[in-house]
Amino acid sequence: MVDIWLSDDHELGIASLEVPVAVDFKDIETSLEAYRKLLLIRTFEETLEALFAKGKIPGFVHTYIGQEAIAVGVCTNLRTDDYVTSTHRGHGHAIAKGIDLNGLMAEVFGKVTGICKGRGGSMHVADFSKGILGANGIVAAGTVIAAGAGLSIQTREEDQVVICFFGDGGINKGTVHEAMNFCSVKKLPVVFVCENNQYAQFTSRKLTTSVSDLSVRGVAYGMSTESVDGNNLVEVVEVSRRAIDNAREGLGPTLVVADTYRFGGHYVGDPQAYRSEDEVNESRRRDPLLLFENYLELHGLADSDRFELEKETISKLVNKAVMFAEQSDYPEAHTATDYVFTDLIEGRQ
Amino acid sequence: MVDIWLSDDHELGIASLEVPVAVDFKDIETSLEAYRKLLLIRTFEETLEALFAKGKIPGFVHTYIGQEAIAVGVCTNLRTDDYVTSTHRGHGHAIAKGIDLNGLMAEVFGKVTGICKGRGGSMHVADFSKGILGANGIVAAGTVIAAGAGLSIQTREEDQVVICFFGDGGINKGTVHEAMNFCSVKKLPVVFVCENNQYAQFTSRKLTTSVSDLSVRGVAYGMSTESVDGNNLVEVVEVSRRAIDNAREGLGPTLVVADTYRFGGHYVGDPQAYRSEDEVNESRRRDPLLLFENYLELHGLADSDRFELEKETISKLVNKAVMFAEQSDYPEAHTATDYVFTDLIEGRQ
Amino acid sequence: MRSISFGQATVEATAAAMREDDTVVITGEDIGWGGNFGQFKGLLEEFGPKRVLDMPISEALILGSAVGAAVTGLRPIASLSFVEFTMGAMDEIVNQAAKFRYMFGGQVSVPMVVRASDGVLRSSGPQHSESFEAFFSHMPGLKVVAPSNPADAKGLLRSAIDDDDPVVYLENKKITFRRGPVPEEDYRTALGQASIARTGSDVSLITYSVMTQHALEAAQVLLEEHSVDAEVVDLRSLVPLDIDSVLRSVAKTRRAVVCHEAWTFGGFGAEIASQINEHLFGELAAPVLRVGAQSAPIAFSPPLERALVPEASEVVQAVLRTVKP
Amino acid sequence: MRSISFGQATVEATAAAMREDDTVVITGEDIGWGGNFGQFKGLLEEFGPKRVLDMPISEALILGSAVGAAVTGLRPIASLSFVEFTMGAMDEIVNQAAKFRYMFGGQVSVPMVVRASDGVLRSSGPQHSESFEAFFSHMPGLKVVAPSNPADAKGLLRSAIDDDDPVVYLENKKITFRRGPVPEEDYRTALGQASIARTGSDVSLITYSVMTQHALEAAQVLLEEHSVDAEVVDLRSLVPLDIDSVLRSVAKTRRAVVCHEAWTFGGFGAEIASQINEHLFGELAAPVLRVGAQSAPIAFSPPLERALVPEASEVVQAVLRTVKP
Ligand SMILES: Cc1ncc(C[n+]2csc(CCOP(=O)(O)OP(=O)(O)O)c2C)c(N)n1
Ligand SMILES: Cc1ncc(C[n+]2csc(CCOP(=O)(O)OP(=O)(O)O)c2C)c(N)n1
Ligand SMILES: [Mg+2]
Ligand SMILES: [Mg+2]
Repeated sequence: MVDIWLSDDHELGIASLEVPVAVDFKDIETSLEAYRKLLLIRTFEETLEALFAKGKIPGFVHTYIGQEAIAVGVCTNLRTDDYVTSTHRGHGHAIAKGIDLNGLMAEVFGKVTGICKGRGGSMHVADFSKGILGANGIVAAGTVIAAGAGLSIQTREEDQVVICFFGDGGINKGTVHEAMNFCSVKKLPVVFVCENNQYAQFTSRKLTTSVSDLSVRGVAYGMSTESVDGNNLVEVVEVSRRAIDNAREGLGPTLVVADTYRFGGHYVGDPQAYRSEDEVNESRRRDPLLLFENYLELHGLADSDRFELEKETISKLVNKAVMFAEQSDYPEAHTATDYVFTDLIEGRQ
Repeated sequence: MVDIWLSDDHELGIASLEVPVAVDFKDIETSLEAYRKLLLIRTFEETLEALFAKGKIPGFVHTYIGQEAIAVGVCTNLRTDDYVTSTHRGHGHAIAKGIDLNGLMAEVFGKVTGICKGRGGSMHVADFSKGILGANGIVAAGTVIAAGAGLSIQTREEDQVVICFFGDGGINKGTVHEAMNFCSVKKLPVVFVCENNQYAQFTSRKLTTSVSDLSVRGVAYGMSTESVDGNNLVEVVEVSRRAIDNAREGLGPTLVVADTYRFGGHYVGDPQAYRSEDEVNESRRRDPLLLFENYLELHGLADSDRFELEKETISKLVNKAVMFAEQSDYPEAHTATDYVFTDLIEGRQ
Repeated sequence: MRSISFGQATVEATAAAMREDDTVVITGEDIGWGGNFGQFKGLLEEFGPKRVLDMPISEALILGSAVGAAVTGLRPIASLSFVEFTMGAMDEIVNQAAKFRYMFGGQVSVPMVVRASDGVLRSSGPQHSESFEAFFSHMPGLKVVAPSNPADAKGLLRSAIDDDDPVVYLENKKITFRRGPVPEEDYRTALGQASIARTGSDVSLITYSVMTQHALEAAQVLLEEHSVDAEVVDLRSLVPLDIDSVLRSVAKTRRAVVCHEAWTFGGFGAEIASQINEHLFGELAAPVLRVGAQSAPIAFSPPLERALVPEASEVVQAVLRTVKP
Repeated sequence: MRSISFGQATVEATAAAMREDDTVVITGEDIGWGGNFGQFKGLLEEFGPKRVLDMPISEALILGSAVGAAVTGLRPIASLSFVEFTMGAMDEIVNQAAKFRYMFGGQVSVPMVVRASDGVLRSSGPQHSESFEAFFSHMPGLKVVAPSNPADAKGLLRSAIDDDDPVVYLENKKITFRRGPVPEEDYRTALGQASIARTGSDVSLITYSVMTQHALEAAQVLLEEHSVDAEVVDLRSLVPLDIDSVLRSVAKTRRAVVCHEAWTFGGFGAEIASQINEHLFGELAAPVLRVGAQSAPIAFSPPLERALVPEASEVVQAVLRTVKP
């Protein structure tokens, strides 16, 4: 049943796409750009699933499939010098914020051409030149790091903003509390985006979280709060733009709760005994990609031929990245202790 | 100005004493018992101040003067087998919950007859036989410990309750968030009592806390919340009884915010440059002891002669405790590693 | 004897303890589904959600509530799937669990077990690959257990749950799935008793957890290829530390290599090496060497990971430096 | 030269850094009022509340936000008044600050300083008296500094703030108020260079922080009462570790006692002792001894506290065991 993951105020289907639409989303190029980003994330992740099954990817991989509209919608409003902090499920955020695709793919392969030179892997993709302060293997670690980036902006008297992505499972970590209180006290330019995908690993949110409307958590800090259908790109753009504008203008932080659903397992290979196939299939009816395709068609911005064309382009891009990664070398063993410090350390073994 | 520390709904003076009064507080013995507890804490703490000035107390001491009505009011509703977790400012909670006075005093002296055999000192007074799970030198550490005691009660299917005392400074620790969420999810019998004494060490709450009404923090967890004038004993008894009854009946946790004021410095010897003498003097007009004396007089339960009599009795009690502590021995050096483990550990240096 | 996995062996120990004693409960994230390493499989089904609790992602709460529960009548087993997550609960482990008994003058004991998976497993990356036993063993008031095989895993966990003090039970990821002979019956393996995993006369390999396995492999290679007969001392618990067994072995072989997967620098091996050197001064034929990880977070990329963390070949090399200087 | 306190010396270093570089900010609880040990006195007045931030009681936030600020253009100094409070921020220190540079492949540096007061001071009790340098120095990616006197405190802090890596700066409570000669001008003392606090020929006392003071006292007693001439090597920083100076001294004296206030068991002294033993095998005239605290939380009661934690007399006794076995 789909209603397990939609708050009461979201309707099933495409009806909810009829929210006030930002000017630029009547613009074909803006719209297609967003569509390409959605596609790019989807294709990247599906490609990883296939590669993982073939044993080409070390470690474990958490895919963002089903949640693409959140990262793309939010990041559409960002400048390159804005920051995002991310989670263990970070490829989508990184792509939406503009990470180099080859570097990202090579990183997930553990190659020396990876954006983190193979040191981090899937759970630690980052691109500081694009303001991507890192995916992070510790749940909700990004919240306090985001607060620090916000403090840095305020101290430097810049007008950047920080987006802090975190999950519905992460919301119960103490760091969320400490970060939100501080950002609110100091009116820091931080937007907390809670990706409410209904699960934390194999555990339904209901078992572990005391409130069903997560946005009430923001109220406790005197913060603005917003709830949004996270599968509806246009709505995410709108809602997050308000929050981002407020942050940029010095009005302080907002908590945005974006309802969504994780189509895949917690990690690639997860047997998913904790939920029914029906539930997953039902959720796919609200695939953010389909919803946005519907939107584009409805507004006469694109048709299915166009979709096919874009899909081909994106596929090529991703395949090129795979080629790049596959042809790259692994880092050399003797470099294993590089980058521990900025300078050499004597006396260590 | 006194209004810096009273929420809008508390009136200055004794007017607010006219809340509905519990039956037993028309009872003279119950009332005098509470009065004695208030006095005992006050006298104990003032005695410590004097002893500290004379160099008789090692370490540092945080006194509870001005906040007595909270501990006494809350603990009036408790059974011996109920639990409390406490803070660095824990003497009041311990006395209200029935700790042995000699053992408490000797502990603060660091004597072997102390309740913790001198290992803990002022910041770690505990009496597990009375359900006092310890004062604690780590701010808000008691919150998660209280959650565990609550879980234990629920698992054992008992009808005990846990009171978790913590401060307005402590409310910003991540542990508060984690504990409240969990207690609310599991409907654990835990009452969180936030002693809002306006300061955390030398820092006004306004500088560090995002909301002025602290009770809103409980709302974020779907918890019941209450605000109470923490200097008004009768009101504290009433409000905390509701919360305690609910907890005992399995209706889950409550956050009680008790507004009060710390008459003394953060620790004995604190020069208190961060606040004005006026502010402190003003606050003393709402001394919980005076307010309760007014109440007793108003209801014809006691008069000033009686107050004097009680004061003398209590003074003697405290002096006896001082004598006991002074005449006790320090622990012997060769016992310094006793109580690390329940059994001996070989191979350690 | 039947062969079962390390993880399964711990399930047996836990189930036995839970059957015997109603106050034993398990708390942790996603343990109802069996745990990342199958180490809780079937326990929810047998004991129900009141004794097998799926917790919020709140590590401080998980550990802190274990302390609160332990001093009010339960014997909680608090599980954090990766040892790195203990870092979000260090106050509760170091300042609370470890100190409660002492700072309250022996009024209470704190019978709880902290379970966590440590070590390197196939590119888990820099926040899911480390070994922190040096942190826990330095902290007075904590016992620290690090089994190397399924049979010990079962017996030591049973003892850890029995124990009235907080025990940090560290299960290395690489060996969690490995199988070995495990008695069916319920039994306990005492904390503080090293086992001589292999007797030998030329050099003592002092080790624990996964490195015991590597050391045994190394011993095989040393014998076959270098005619060096190594003794392998598996500590099993670091606190209590069975230093007598260590010294006895080294007094006999006069050579020692201390091995663990954790970083060498400041690692637990330094404690062992220091004690050997102090107590057997003048009796050693070679310096005590240490084999451990190089000082870097554990990288994701397979060749880097392998370069950082020692296995049997590094042990062999160290022994050769010791026996043929 | 004028004499100022250790705390005041750190104020001078901080003020100099803040005057030179607008991106240096300080965050901590109650630092606006000067800090528990006067180590921030006057800084709020000079630099204002935008650069001297009184933080909520949120240690994870204080450390985590320092990481976020450090990778986005600031050079934060995050202060936790007692080192025990770092336990509430260990994820941020160990899993974030220490790993950011490495796990992101050198894309960023993390120029931040963690300041914390450690050690025993007049019955501060079991949650306010400890020394955790063994935790920090085991963790790759952290530098660790532990000055022993006001002049070093000033120069080392200046270097720590300059440093592009996270530096844990540990200031012992017993010496924070002590005075000593400190140059007025702005200067830096390099991390990773031990100082020979006293030259001697019979035994090397390897130490740091407050124990350097105790070792110097002990050296005096040893000379006057036992005709033993001790050399005192003050490490100043543990990471980087100036092992060369240590080995040079011990190679000369052939005897070493490693001293710190932290628990001996699993303490940093074990690392030093292990390295000495390994590198100077066969050249030592006596076993390397360690002087540190006994394994217990630090008790409140004065005689227990004194029994647990070493001072000069324990150093003297250890040296005598070394020179006159
Ligand atoms: C501090 C910490 N605790 C536990 C984990 C293990 N873990 C990884 S992802 C995850 C669930 C996170 O759930 P949520 O925040 O909802 O994010 P989602 O996976 O749904 O995107 C858990 C428990 C972790 N990585 N870090
Ligand atoms: C985790 C932690 N951080 C900081 C401190 C230092 N400290 C001791 S008391 C205190 C203020 C506590 O304020 P509040 O919770 O309001 O309690 P109050 O002192 O007012 O009773 C602080 C910051 C501590 N003991 N523990
Ligand atoms: Mg989720
Ligand atoms: Mg307060």
